[in-house]
Amino acid sequence: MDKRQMIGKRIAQEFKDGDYVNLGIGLPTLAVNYIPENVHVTFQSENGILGTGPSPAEGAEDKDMINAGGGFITALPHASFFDSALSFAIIRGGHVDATVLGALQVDGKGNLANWMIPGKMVPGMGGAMDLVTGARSVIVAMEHVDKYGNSKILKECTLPLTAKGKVTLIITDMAVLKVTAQGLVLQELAVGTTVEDVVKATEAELIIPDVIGTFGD
Amino acid sequence: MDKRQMIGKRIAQEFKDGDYVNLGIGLPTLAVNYIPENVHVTFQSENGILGTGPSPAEGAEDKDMINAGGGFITALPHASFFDSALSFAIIRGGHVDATVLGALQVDGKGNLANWMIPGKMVPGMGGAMDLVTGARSVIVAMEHVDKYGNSKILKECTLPLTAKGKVTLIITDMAVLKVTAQGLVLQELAVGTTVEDVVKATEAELIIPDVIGTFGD
Amino acid sequence: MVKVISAAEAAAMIKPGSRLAIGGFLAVGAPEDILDAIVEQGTNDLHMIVIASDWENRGVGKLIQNRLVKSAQVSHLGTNRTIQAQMNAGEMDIELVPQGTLMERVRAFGAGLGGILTPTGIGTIVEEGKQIINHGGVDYILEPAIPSDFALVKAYKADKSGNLTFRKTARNSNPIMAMAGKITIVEAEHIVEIGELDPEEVITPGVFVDYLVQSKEVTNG
Amino acid sequence: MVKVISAAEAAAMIKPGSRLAIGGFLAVGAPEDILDAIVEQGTNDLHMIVIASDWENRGVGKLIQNRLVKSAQVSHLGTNRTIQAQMNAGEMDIELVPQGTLMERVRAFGAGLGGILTPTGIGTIVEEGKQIINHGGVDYILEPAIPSDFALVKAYKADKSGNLTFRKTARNSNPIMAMAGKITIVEAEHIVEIGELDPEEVITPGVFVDYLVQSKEVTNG
Repeated sequence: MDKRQMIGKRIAQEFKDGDYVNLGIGLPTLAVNYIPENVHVTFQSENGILGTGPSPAEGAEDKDMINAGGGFITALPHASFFDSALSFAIIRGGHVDATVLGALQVDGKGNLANWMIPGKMVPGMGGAMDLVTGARSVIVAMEHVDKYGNSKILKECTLPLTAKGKVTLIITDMAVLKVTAQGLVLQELAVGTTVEDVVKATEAELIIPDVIGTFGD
Repeated sequence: MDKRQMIGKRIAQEFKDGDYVNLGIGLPTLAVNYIPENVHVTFQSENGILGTGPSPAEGAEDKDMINAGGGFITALPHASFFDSALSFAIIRGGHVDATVLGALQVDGKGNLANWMIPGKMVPGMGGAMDLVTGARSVIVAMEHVDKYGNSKILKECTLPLTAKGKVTLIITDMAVLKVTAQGLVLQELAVGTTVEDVVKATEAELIIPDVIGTFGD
Repeated sequence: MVKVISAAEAAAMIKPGSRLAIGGFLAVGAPEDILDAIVEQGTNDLHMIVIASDWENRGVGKLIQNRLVKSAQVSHLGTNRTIQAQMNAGEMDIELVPQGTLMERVRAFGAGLGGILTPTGIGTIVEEGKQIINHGGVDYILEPAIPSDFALVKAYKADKSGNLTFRKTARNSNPIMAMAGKITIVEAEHIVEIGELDPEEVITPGVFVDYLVQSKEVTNG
Repeated sequence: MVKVISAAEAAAMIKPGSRLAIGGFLAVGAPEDILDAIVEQGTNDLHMIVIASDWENRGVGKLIQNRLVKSAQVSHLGTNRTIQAQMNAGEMDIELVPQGTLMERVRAFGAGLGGILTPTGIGTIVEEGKQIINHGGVDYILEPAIPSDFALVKAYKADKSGNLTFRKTARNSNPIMAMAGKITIVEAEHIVEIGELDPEEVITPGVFVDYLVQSKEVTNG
């Protein structure tokens, strides 16, 4: 299985029936393909819709129907439209059960950096700061190391933060790490990955429990 | 002409075509009967409607259609319904052109007291404080003296204030007084009322201009 | 997603000391059946967050009449002598809040804000004991969010995912209260299937709603 | 009550230095005809309050491409390299504002509030230089209202008293921006007679609206 699809599949297992979820652009959106049939999740897009449906067929796009990434969407029968202030009231007010986002860096204290590289890339935080501050659980989904092989899971983030201490779970192509008051707990290993592999690829200290699950098979 | 109707008629002259107006309970509502045909005023009721229409015919009342005083109303064709937060955003945000309210006391600095008599009557301020704070012009409409013959227009209010320095115009059965930085200017006299009558019935100092209009004929 | 329960089941969730944000304006748009069920169960020591204290026999007036309310944040008592008497007798602790401020403070809680700055009440006893913040040469009162445990809301239509519409001026505080409940219980005149509400006409999205109660009162059109 | 004008007449009201609150999200729901008319007139030195800087050839990207924007309060630049280049070259002064905070600050101005307390940005560079207020054991940033001179809004339908509806996700920031303009100009796909909008379906009441412009873009259904 493709690494990215494996991550998408693992994200989907975090959702419970009835959850309201906001998925960030890119990798997190792959989760929609793996939600079990008996689990009904309502997806929000922060530009103003709850109940986004699948992408429209080619030629059936509606100019007024996009998600926060700018992609064309459809609406499910239980959908609702609302303005941006209400959308962020939903987000900031703790009414979203989970948000899943990518990261440039994340650290052992649950800090997240995903919105700027000073002097290089300043796309702005968009809705990310509100999402990370307000969602009940904040799931970071990303590849474990960057394209140079450097760990993206640090002792302490060096880039400007998106939010402080808000990340609850990290899902990568190598492992699932739970953020606890004691630090990062290695909860699961991707199939074919060893504890040593993860430790080597992680700058942050890891807590290694006796029993570790697996995912990706 | 009845004193109260005279006040109602004079209030109506303050409205310009296109104005949005909020009328307090009682005396101010009499103004609706005297609005010139070429002047279109949209009335707000702060419980959540713009474009209130006349009272319904007996038997045609709708349980879900009331104004802020609890009276049954109808809606005009350009009406809109909204929630209480938006209603007060309209009010506080300066989008209402005029509010007309009764008063227990008003003073030469434009202070208004109309929501409590400590130890005696504490109905609460309801929406009055927001209305007086937010409306572009604040018109007090009341009888000039109380039932004991005491002036309701004081040097300084003695009752707890509704708002400080927000009243712009006072319309009574005796006079129209404009609130200015210099004090209260006697703009108009009710027909049959003399300057001396008004001075005698007013505790606050009055500025008496050379030319004084009349109303109530 | 949203569970349909009886008014009695709704009332049973509410415990002595619960903080209730209750929709309605002079009892129009009040969740009467849920209020009746609370009276039936006699749950007391309640805190009530509400625009007005309504009428003795309608709306939250029924809770007051049965001495179930210990404290309240409310903007208007003028239509209910019982609450004024209870307040004057020191039996009820009342914070009078300007109506616009009350709505913003409730909304703030629902929206995850700590509070708002309002000019309303400046120069009056409402500002006493509160932090005043000057911004751009204007004084504002810092008014904190008002937390609540339960929002009790009256809707016109609710679909089974909790999306709500309201009817005419019965909308009033209901959409705001609905945002603010840790648990939001909605009494609806019509409970309809998913797909029967146009996504454009939804006023309160189902994400805010936890339980639906079928109202005895059913208006059409 | 509300005057129907051309896009050029709308643009002519806007002067160099004007503060513009502009609706839209990645150009969906953007008032394209009014933006084109501003480009046509070449009014520069503008301040722009907007969710995103859109695309080079769509939405507010057109203002940026023509170097008409001097400063901006915006949450996202990621789709527009030109604005990032202008910012990096020091040609444009940009305050990056979290999207939810931006919406609340704009709404606050429209609602007569001085500002709001938000937890968003605590522990990040967003809090730098700002007042932090602790309430109930939680730190909040005091974020002031954002004033604007003109709101430029895209609606789906507008009646001749200025009541507005929006279409699907083109609603986004439009109802909020509409509240905040000292002068609010609405580009509508359909300008209809009074009585054609149901009072229940109005999203933005006409009290917020000053001018209507007939949009060239007309969708049906």
